Formats: sequence, structure tokens, C-alpha cells
Amino acid sequence: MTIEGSNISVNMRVRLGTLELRNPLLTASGTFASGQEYSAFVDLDRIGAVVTKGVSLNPWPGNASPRIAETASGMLNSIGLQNPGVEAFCAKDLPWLAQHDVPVIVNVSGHSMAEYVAVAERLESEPGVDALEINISCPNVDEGGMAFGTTCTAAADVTRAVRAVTAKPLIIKLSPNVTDIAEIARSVEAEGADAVSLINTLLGMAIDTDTWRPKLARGVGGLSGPAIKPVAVRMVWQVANAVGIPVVGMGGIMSTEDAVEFMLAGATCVAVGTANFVDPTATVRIVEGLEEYCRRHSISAVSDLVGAVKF
Amino acid sequence: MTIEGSNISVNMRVRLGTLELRNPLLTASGTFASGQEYSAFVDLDRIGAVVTKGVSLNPWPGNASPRIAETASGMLNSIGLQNPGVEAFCAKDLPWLAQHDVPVIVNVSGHSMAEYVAVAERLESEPGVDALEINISCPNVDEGGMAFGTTCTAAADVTRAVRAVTAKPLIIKLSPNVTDIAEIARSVEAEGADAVSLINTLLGMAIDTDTWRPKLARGVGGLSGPAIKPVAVRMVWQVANAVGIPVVGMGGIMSTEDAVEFMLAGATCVAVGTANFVDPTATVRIVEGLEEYCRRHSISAVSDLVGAVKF
Amino acid sequence: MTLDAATERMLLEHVSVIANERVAEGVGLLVLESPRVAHAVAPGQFVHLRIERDASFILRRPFSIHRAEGNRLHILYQVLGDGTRALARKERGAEMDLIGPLGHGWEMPDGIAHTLLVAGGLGAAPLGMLAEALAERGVAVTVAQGAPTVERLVARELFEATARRVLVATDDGSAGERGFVTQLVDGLLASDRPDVVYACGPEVMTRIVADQARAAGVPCQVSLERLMACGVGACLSCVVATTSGQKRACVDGPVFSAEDVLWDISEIPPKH
Amino acid sequence: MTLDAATERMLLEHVSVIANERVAEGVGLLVLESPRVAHAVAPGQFVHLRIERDASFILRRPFSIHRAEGNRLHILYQVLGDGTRALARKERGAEMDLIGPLGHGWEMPDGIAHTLLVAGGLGAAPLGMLAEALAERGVAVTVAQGAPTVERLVARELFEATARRVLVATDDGSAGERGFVTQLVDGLLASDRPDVVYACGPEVMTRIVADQARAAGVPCQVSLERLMACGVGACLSCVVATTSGQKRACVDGPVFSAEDVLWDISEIPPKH
Ligand SMILES: Cc1cc2nc3c(=O)[nH]c(=O)nc-3n(C[C@H](O)[C@H](O)[C@H](O)COP(=O)(O)OP(=O)(O)OC[C@H]3O[C@@H](n4cnc5c(N)ncnc54)[C@H](O)[C@@H]3O)c2cc1C
Ligand SMILES: Cc1cc2nc3c(=O)[nH]c(=O)nc-3n(C[C@H](O)[C@H](O)[C@H](O)COP(=O)(O)OP(=O)(O)OC[C@H]3O[C@@H](n4cnc5c(N)ncnc54)[C@H](O)[C@@H]3O)c2cc1C
Ligand SMILES: Cc1cc2nc3c(=O)[nH]c(=O)nc-3n(C[C@H](O)[C@H](O)[C@H](O)COP(=O)(O)O)c2cc1C
Ligand SMILES: Cc1cc2nc3c(=O)[nH]c(=O)nc-3n(C[C@H](O)[C@H](O)[C@H](O)COP(=O)(O)O)c2cc1C
Ligand code: FES
Ligand code: FES
Repeated sequence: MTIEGSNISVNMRVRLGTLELRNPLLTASGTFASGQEYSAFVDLDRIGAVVTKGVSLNPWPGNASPRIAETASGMLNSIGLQNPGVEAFCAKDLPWLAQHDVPVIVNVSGHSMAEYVAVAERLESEPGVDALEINISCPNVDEGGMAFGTTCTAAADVTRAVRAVTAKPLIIKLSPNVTDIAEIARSVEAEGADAVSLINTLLGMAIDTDTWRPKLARGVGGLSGPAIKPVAVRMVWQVANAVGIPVVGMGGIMSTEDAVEFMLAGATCVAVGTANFVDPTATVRIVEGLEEYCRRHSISAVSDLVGAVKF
Repeated sequence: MTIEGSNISVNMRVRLGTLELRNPLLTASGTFASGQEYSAFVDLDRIGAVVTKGVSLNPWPGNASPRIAETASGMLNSIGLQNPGVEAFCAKDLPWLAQHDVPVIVNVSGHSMAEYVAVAERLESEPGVDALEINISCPNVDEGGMAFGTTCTAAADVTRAVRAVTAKPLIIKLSPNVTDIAEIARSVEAEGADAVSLINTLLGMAIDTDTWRPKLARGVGGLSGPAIKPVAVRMVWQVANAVGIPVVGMGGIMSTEDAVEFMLAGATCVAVGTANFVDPTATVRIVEGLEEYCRRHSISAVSDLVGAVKF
Repeated sequence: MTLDAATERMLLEHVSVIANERVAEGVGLLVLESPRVAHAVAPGQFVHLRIERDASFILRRPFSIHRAEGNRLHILYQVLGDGTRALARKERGAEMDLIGPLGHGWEMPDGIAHTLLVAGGLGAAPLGMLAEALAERGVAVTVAQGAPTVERLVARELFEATARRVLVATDDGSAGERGFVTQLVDGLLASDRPDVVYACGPEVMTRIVADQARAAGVPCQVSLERLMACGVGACLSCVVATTSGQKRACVDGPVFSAEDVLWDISEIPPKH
Repeated sequence: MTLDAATERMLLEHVSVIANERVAEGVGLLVLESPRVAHAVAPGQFVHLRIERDASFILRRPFSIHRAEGNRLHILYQVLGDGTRALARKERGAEMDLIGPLGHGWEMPDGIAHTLLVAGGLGAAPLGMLAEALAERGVAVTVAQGAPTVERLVARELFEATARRVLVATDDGSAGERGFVTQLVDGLLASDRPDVVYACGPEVMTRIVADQARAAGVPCQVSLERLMACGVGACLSCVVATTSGQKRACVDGPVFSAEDVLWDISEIPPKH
């Protein structure tokens, strides 16, 4: 695409397996709902793809409040995958998204292997769903969630089971709360994942020193925001060097430079999460910033940044 | 001890195994050298104990520069255990420390099992050494270091080997870069560790978007500071609930409230690291703050805070 | 849409500080030049304010609109933590940005003649605009206001100017009756027979007022506080349990019909 | 010792801004009321400044003392990132704290008559106090100064007032000779036959000057920059490889004898 006010044209397109996107900027699941709220601030047709809030088979109430706590350069959340269930999602969210020119990646959550499969099967027939992101890394549910993302066997099992029921591009979302994330990435690649996305939140806790109670009703929750960026960049770099499939990088991206940093580390796409809360225009601001960065550095294709870190 | 300007007296004493300390405030290894530099800012006799920079068997050059990078509410370091070796340490640092009224905990680093043992053996005969902290969690060395802290077997092996050669209180410093830190804590407790300390730094990376080079010459390094506090508090809470031995908590402690938060989570002692760089008087400021906090909450013994978080 | 369009849509506005001064113990009054929100805001709505840029606290802070006159917003804020401490340091000319007007405000049904506004502490903030709007419509307003001490009583002039009666209760009796504002409510329900009760304050108080109103058979609206990340309905951090399921305080509230709320004290934001 | 004693020891000082203005393109001059450091500092030493409190950047920033007069410190700073941007926003009266004076400064051996000071860009900062001290002792000072353009040339008055000669080179020729300051050095070494060369600037430049001095058989001192966490010798983040092992720039430096330095360009702090 050609950029106004410049004769250099930057190719912003990237590929996640068979899914071709107009630019590398995705929304991080759970921070952008299904896009409706933020469409008041940004045009969805400027974003690479909308990644929806996690969808489970049945309606899920989520955790008790308080569900968030602010921390130094970050925040903890224990929303707990509250969602109306896949039927309501297909009835309400997909039709709304269908009216917009933006690829849709549905984030699938499960409390059991069977649930992941059931949700994936239900979505398979939906033309409005361009890809699935399987969340095997949610620190905020008791059964399932993160458990599936912390061992190679479990991660491989979920991937194999979902792969068997979907022909859509399959992205597995990895947990950072592990000793060796590269090994888990390899095990899901081996089972046919088309891409991996990371990082989900780091398991954290905060205690109120006046009340002596945890700041989150659930006790522990997931840490996100700028605070975790160095851990996320490191993991993206490790995983990108361990697998052949594309990596979606996220964790504390607030600025264009942050997005570039993840791409240099090896991310083909980047996702913006907590930043939406701080600046509801963050997604499009960063898309525009990436184009501008490429022009400034005379880079003709944004994909030239992927893994370009120099040692 | 009685506090001026108050008729309530707060007992600040705590025990780490057989080691009794006048207060729970330790220095975090590697951020306070052997105390000499900071003795210009604080009186060491106000601190619970000095934990020294990591000491290895032979002199060690450490990593190339740049060795640090600032991150959001934190910093990365890849110092790489630079130190003059245990002989030089015994010749220079211990005599200096002996002139001061402060318990000394020597942080032991090793690039092999044999090295941990050799350093511990060498220190056994030194009366000026009150306890050993074995660093099996350094992310900044190629062999050894963190490798020993990421599996239960390796952690247990190191503990057993060092336990066999020392009668001094033995503290094992755990790595946060693991899937289940509680399980590793249990395995070192089983081998006779008197206490565990956590967390060491989270493995992280930062890339300069102008030069496209990692900000650290070594590429990756250890993340410390306020950014990691929620992860550290969560791990201290998990470990304190998994073992019977005392826990030394650290990770982003900058204020009195931060220290209280770690004690409520289950830490018997707290260590101040990165905060020394920001405020060279942080250690004593927090000791004074803890006394004041206890008085304000009419707590007669600081140890009453340990694990007192309410659910 | 260009990025500026977001601001054209009156949702994201760059504002500047006109005045910022202490009006009560630990309470400041912030006056912002914020034309778009000032003209669009309805009583009970709020803004989500970005107080600092490269600070270590990253989230926006929600504040009710206490008054809107011309292009200006008045915000009454209590100094509690990092955000409000930083806010208290802002001087005339300082620039910030905010999202708003947000949320579902107070309902003013047609044909009501008498109303009772119950304010606990800073709960007076969102009731200011309401009192003015009701008075404008010729609806009689009675205010029952509580505070720990007289030094912490806020918005007195506004209430005196707009309400037919203002009754006060302070914990230490330094103004009005000694005790809690809730002690005044039963009497006022009986004497004034209001058509609607509007309540805002600590959730323990709001809940009692809701019970008192129910007992008296008077419809009651309450404004609730929740920790809010996005402020626009996307993150689900601000849920309120209601008879019709979990609602988001930032879009479905902060004002709810008291009958619909399934009270859960554990959901009150951290004390200070 | 009470905590105040740390400040009594003249190491930690609470300072206030007397003035802060732009003196060149992207360069500010900060004047601080800092009596203890101002009276104790020697040429080439630095302070470790805590610019903000609850900002997202947590580390102190090291700055050389450009001048010290009475109770005041002059700091010349280039605006690069978060810290210096925040510094540029500080107004008269703003309060900060600093650690200092820190480090090992310039050596001024007895009996020297002629000196050559080579400054690249902000390298002029630590050379200011040195030029004044040398002039005071009646030592002849020649300054060779480089900058990208005339707009970015700093400390001209100070050098004009204290040096016998000031030669300038700019990349674009907008002042003095076109090219690098190092082009001036060989000529000056030959013509002035200095007893000592003092150099500060980008490490690529300092290194060349050190070579030029060695070739001419003139002793050379260089001030080096390293990323610094503690600033007091405890963290080992600032090491410089020397013939006598690894030294800490914050205590053993920042000034080193050029012959002792084992140059390693990779150690230069990140460019901007
Ligand atoms: C819809 C709504 C309207 C509000 N209107 C006002 C008002 O007009 N005047 C006023 O003084 N306060 C008001 N509050 C409360 C105000 O948002 C908090 O006092 C403020 O966010 C505290 O920020 P802090 O950084 O000073 O405190 P901190 O405790 O440091 O804040 C830490 C985190 O907790 C959140 N938080 C803390 N207390 C509250 C609270 N009571 N409610 C919601 N979030 C909280 C902060 O937003 C932040 O995310 C309102 C809250 C809501 C939800
Ligand atoms: C002994 C010494 C004396 C100095 N004297 C001066 C001076 O008089 N005037 C001046 O303008 N600059 C001086 N510098 C460089 C100055 O410290 C940096 O420019 C400044 O720290 C940049 O901070 P920032 O937040 O704007 O940049 P950022 O890049 O955002 O800083 C990020 C981190 O890198 C560090 N950093 C970045 N650049 C440098 C650098 N060149 N040297 C050391 N650390 C750096 C910062 O301290 C911070 O920890 C000196 C450096 C040292 C070591
Ligand atoms: C409020 C909130 C809700 C989230 N919900 C989900 C979710 O439903 N599914 C999921 O895979 N990740 C979820 N995440 C994780 C984010 O998608 C992202 O991985 C993480 O926040 C790191 O990115 P960030 O630092 O940019 O926010 C959630 C994060 C936040 C803050
Ligand atoms: C510069 C630096 C050097 C360190 N060196 C060591 C070390 O030698 N041995 C060790 O066990 N931990 C070392 N650490 C880790 C700290 O002791 C501490 O575990 C970690 O920094 C978290 O605490 P903090 O956030 O308060 O700094 C080092 C940390 C820093 C920042
Ligand atoms: S604050 Fe995000 S949904 Fe209400
Ligand atoms: S900066 Fe810490 S040793 Fe030099």
C-alpha cells in the first residue's frame, strides 16, 4: 500500500500460516472484547485482525471481584474467562464482526480437553471465523486453563485433538509460567499448529498492606503490561529460534518501538493488550507507527524486521 | 528493643534456622557488594545481615558490556558473577566485614557441582561467615548457574553435596524461571536446606530498535526491580505454603509496604536489591519503616506478620 | 478514520487544567477545559482520566462529573494513592487526556416531584450535577449528607443552592447530627415521602439506604464503584452482580436500580 | 547513624533547581543549589541524579559537573531518553536528590605548563571545570572542540574565557573546520607540544585521540561513559577493561590514563 506524504511504499502484509493479514497488528485476547467497544475509537479495518475474548462451550461467570490490581508498570487480572458461551458468541459477536472488514481470530478457552474440541467443532462451520487461537495458558481458572500449557504432553494432546476437528489456521497460545517455553512450542508445532502466540500473563499476586487481604478476590492473577515486556521478548526470541512456524508476540507493547522490538526478536505478528486500556487508539497508532518506522529505515516490507536482531 | 518516641516496643528479631537476626532486612546478593560501598550511606549495624556478592572458587571475569539495561519499572543485568574468587574474598572482604557488627551471609556461585562444594568447604573454617546462600539460579552464566535451579534433581543434588560439607546455616536461592517453584523448594528442604531465598531475577531480553542489537552484550539477562514484585510475592506465597523452613523473600522491594507484603505472603526475612541503586539508604529506611509499621498496627513482634495474609 | 476522528467522536479528549485547589481535608476540586465532554455529559456519568504518561502507574482513573458549566468540567477528588496524589500536583495549564462521557447515569423519570439525595463522603461528587438538573426541572431536592468530620464535608454550597433542605451527619458531630448519614434517611423518607431516592457513597452505606428505601416502598438508584481498567466495557474488570446477570459498571452503570443489585460487600474496592 | 547522617556525609544531597534552560540544540544547562557537592567536587567528577520518583524509569542518571560556583552546580545535559526528557521539564524550584561527588577525576600533575583539551559533543561537559582549574593554576589550555553543527556547540564562552586557543571542527563546517575534531589534534600536538592531553567525547573519538597522543609521546587522560546502576562501586555494571584488570568507571574512573585502557568499542552505551 502507498503511504500519503511519502513516495516509498511499505508492504505491511504478513502471513500466519495460510492466513494472510494486511498488517501484523492484532488485538490481544480479552482486552478488546469482540471489537465493538473499541470501534468507537479506531476503525477495525486498519487492524491486522481482531482476536476475540476467550470463548468457552457454556456460559462462564468468571471470578469474584476485585478482579484487577494495578502494579508497577503493569496490572494483575483474574477475570477468569467470563463469557456467554460459544452459542451466544456466534449469535451476537460474529454477526457484528461480519459487518466489518477485519479478519477474526477466535480465542478458545476450555476447562477440559473435550471443551476445547467442542468449541472448535462448533466454530468450524462459521465462515466468519478466520482462525482459532487456543488458550492453554490462562492462569485464572482452576481446572484446565494453564494446566494444559505447562507440560509438553498436555500441550501436544490439546493441539492434536483440536487439529483433528479444524481446518482453520490454528494458533496455540503459550504460557510463560514454564521452565522451557521453546520445548512446549516445539511439541505443539509437531502436532500441526500453524502458529504460536506468546506470552499470556505471568502468574502474580499482590497483597493490600492495610487490609492484609490479596488485592484480587481470587488471590492470584495474571500480570500484564510494560513490566513483563523483557520476559516476553526473551521468550519470543527463544521460541522463534526453536520452531519453524510463525510467532505472534505480545506482552507490554505500548509503543511502535515495542512492536518493532518483538518483530526483531522473531515475531511475525504482534498483539496489543493492556495498552488498549491506557490508550484506546493504541492499535491503530501502532499500525501507523510501524509504517512510519519502516519508511524512516527504508524498509520496504515490514516482514523484513522479523527475527532481524543482530548479535 | 524500645523505640524512641513510643512506649510500644517492637521485637524485630527473626530466625533463619539456627541463625538469629536482629531484624528481617537483608541485602540482596550482588547489589550491595560486601557492604563497604554502602557503609558510606547506612550503618551496617542497623541491617539484619549482609548477603555478599556471589563468590566462586576462582576469579571470574563476568560478561561483556553493556551489562545492564533499564526497563519499565525494572532493570536487566548480565554482570555474570564477576568476582575475585573465594581466596581474595577471604583475604579482603571478610576482614573488613569482621570490623562491623553485622551477620554475614556469603552467596556462593558455582559453574559445576564441584565448585559449589569447594567454595563451601573453603568458607567452613571462616568464623566470619554466619551462613551460606547457594545461588543455583543465576541466569547470567553459561554452564552451571540457573541450570542447577530448574530441576528438582539438580537442586537436590547441589543441596545434598553442600550440606555434606557445611555445618553453617544453609540457604538455597531459587530460580523463578521454572514451572513449579514449590516443588523445587520441597526438594531442597528434603536435602537439609535450612531456608530458601527467592526470587532471583527473571530471564529477560531487550533490543535496541535503533541499532537492532540486544541492549545487553550477552543478549539475555536477569530482570529485577518493582516490575517483578507480583511474580515474587506469588512465588513466596506458594513456597511458604509448601515448605516448613523459613523463606527469604525478595524481588522489587522498594518501600516498607513492599517488605510487609512479602512478610504477609510468608517471608521470614526480606532482601533489598535494586532499591539500593535507586536509594542507597533503602535498607535502613525500610528497617525503620518496618518498626514504625508494627507500632502503627500495634504488632509487638515483626514475626507476627509472617504468612498473615487473610483469605 | 484518522486517529483524530476518535477525538472528533467526543470519546477521547485532550484537556487542560483551569484550576486545581484543595476544597476540604484531603479533597481537591479540579476544573478542566473539556468542551466536548462538558456539553455531552449527563448527571451520573464519569470520565476515565489519564493522569500521567511515563509514570509507574499505567491505568486511567475514573472520576464522576461533579458539575459541567460551559466548556468546563468540575471533578471533586479525594487524595488516596499514586494517581490522585499526582492529580493533586497538577497546576493550571497542565494537559491530560480523558475518555468520556462514560456510563449510564441517574434516571430522572417524568412527573417526579420530590427526591432524596443521600451522599456519603465523596459520594457527593456524582450527586452535584443531579441536584442541579433536578432543581432546574422544578423537582424538589432534599440532601442527606454524611462525612467523618466537618472538615471533610464537600459540595456544601452547591447543595445549599439547589436543595430545599440539606441535613448533615458527621461521625464526630462536628457538623449536623453525630453518627452516620443513614440515621437521617428513615426520618426523611417518612417526612418528605420522596418519589425517588438517589444514593452514592461507600457501598456499606449505599446498601443500607437501598434497604431503607425498599422498606419505605420508594424506588432507589445507586451509583457503584468498581476497579476499572478499560472504562468502555471491554475488559470485564468492573462487573456488578444483578438480578439480570453480571453487568459492567462502566457501561451498564455506574448507576443501577437498587432492586436489581445483588449486593456483595467483598466487591468494594480496597480501603485506604 | 540516623538516615540524615548519610546526607551529612555529603554523599546524598537533596538539591533544588535554580535554573534550567536550553543552551544549544537538544542541550540544556541545569543549575542546582547543591552546597555540599559544590564545595567538595573536583574536576572530572560526577553526580548520580534521581530525576523522578514514581516514574517508570527507576535508575539514577550520571552527569558530570560542568562548573561549580559557590553553592551551585552547573550540569550540561543532552536530551536523549526518558530521564533527560524529564530533566528538561524541570522548572526552577523543582527538588531532586543526588549522590556525589563521585568518581576519580582528572589528574593535574605538578609542573605541567601546556595542556590540550579535546572535547567531542557533550564531552565538553567534564572539561569545563578542568579548563577553569588549569587556568587558575596558570597552566596554558588549548581546546579542540567538535560538534555536528554550530547549533550543537556547547560551553563556548567558558572555553573562550579560560583557554589560550579554541579550535573548532563541525561535521557540516557550520563552525570552524569541516570534519572531525580529531583532524585538529595532530596539528596541535605538533605546534603546542602539550604536557598532557585530556579527552572526552564519543568513545570512537576518545580512542583516536588516545592513539594520536601516544604516537606523539604525550600522556593522555580520557573520561569514559558506561551504563551505571549504583554509581558507587557495588554493582559492577560499569566495568572498563584495563591493563590492570577490570575497573569500575564509577569509582576507579570515569577518568582513566589512556595507556591503561583496553579499548572495546562494543562497550559504548546505546546510540540515540
Ligand atoms: C465510576 C466511578 C466514579 C468515581 N468518581 C469519583 C469521584 O468523583 N471522586 C473521587 O474522589 N473518586 C471517584 N472514584 C474513585 C476513584 O476512581 C479512585 O479513588 C481513584 O481511582 C484512586 O486512584 P489512586 O491512584 O489515587 O488510588 P490507588 O489505590 O493507588 O489506585 C490503584 C488502583 O485502584 C483503583 N481504585 C482505587 N480505589 C478505587 C475506587 N474507590 N473506585 C475505583 N477504582 C479505585 C485505581 O483506579 C487504580 O486502578 C470513582 C470511581 C468510579 C468507578
Ligand atoms: C560518568 C558519566 C558522566 C556523564 N556526564 C554527562 C553529562 O555531563 N552530560 C550529558 O548529557 N550526559 C552525561 N552522561 C551521559 C548521561 O548519563 C546519559 O546521557 C543519560 O543517562 C541518558 O539518560 P536518558 O534517560 O535520557 O536516556 P535513556 O537511553 O533513556 O537511558 C536508559 C539507560 O541508559 C543509561 N544511559 C544512556 N546513555 C548513556 C550514556 N551515554 N552513558 C551512561 N549511561 C547512559 C541511562 O543512565 C539509563 O540507565 C554521563 C555518563 C557518565 C557515565
Ligand atoms: C483483562 C485481561 C483479560 C485477558 N483475557 C484473556 C483471554 O480471555 N484469553 C487469552 O488467551 N488471554 C487473555 N489475556 C492475556 C492477553 O491476551 C495477553 O496475552 C497478555 O495480557 C499480555 O499482553 P499485554 O501485556 O499487552 O496485555 C487477558 C489479559 C488481560 C489484561
Ligand atoms: C546487578 C545485580 C547483580 C546480582 N548478582 C547476584 C549474585 O551475584 N548472586 C545472586 O544470588 N543474586 C544476584 N542478583 C539477584 C538479586 O540478589 C535479587 O535476587 C534480584 O535482583 C531480585 O531482587 P530486587 O528486585 O530487589 O533486585 C543480582 C541482581 C542484580 C540487579
Ligand atoms: S472497566 Fe473494562 S469492562 Fe468495565
Ligand atoms: S555503577 Fe555500580 S559499580 Fe559502577
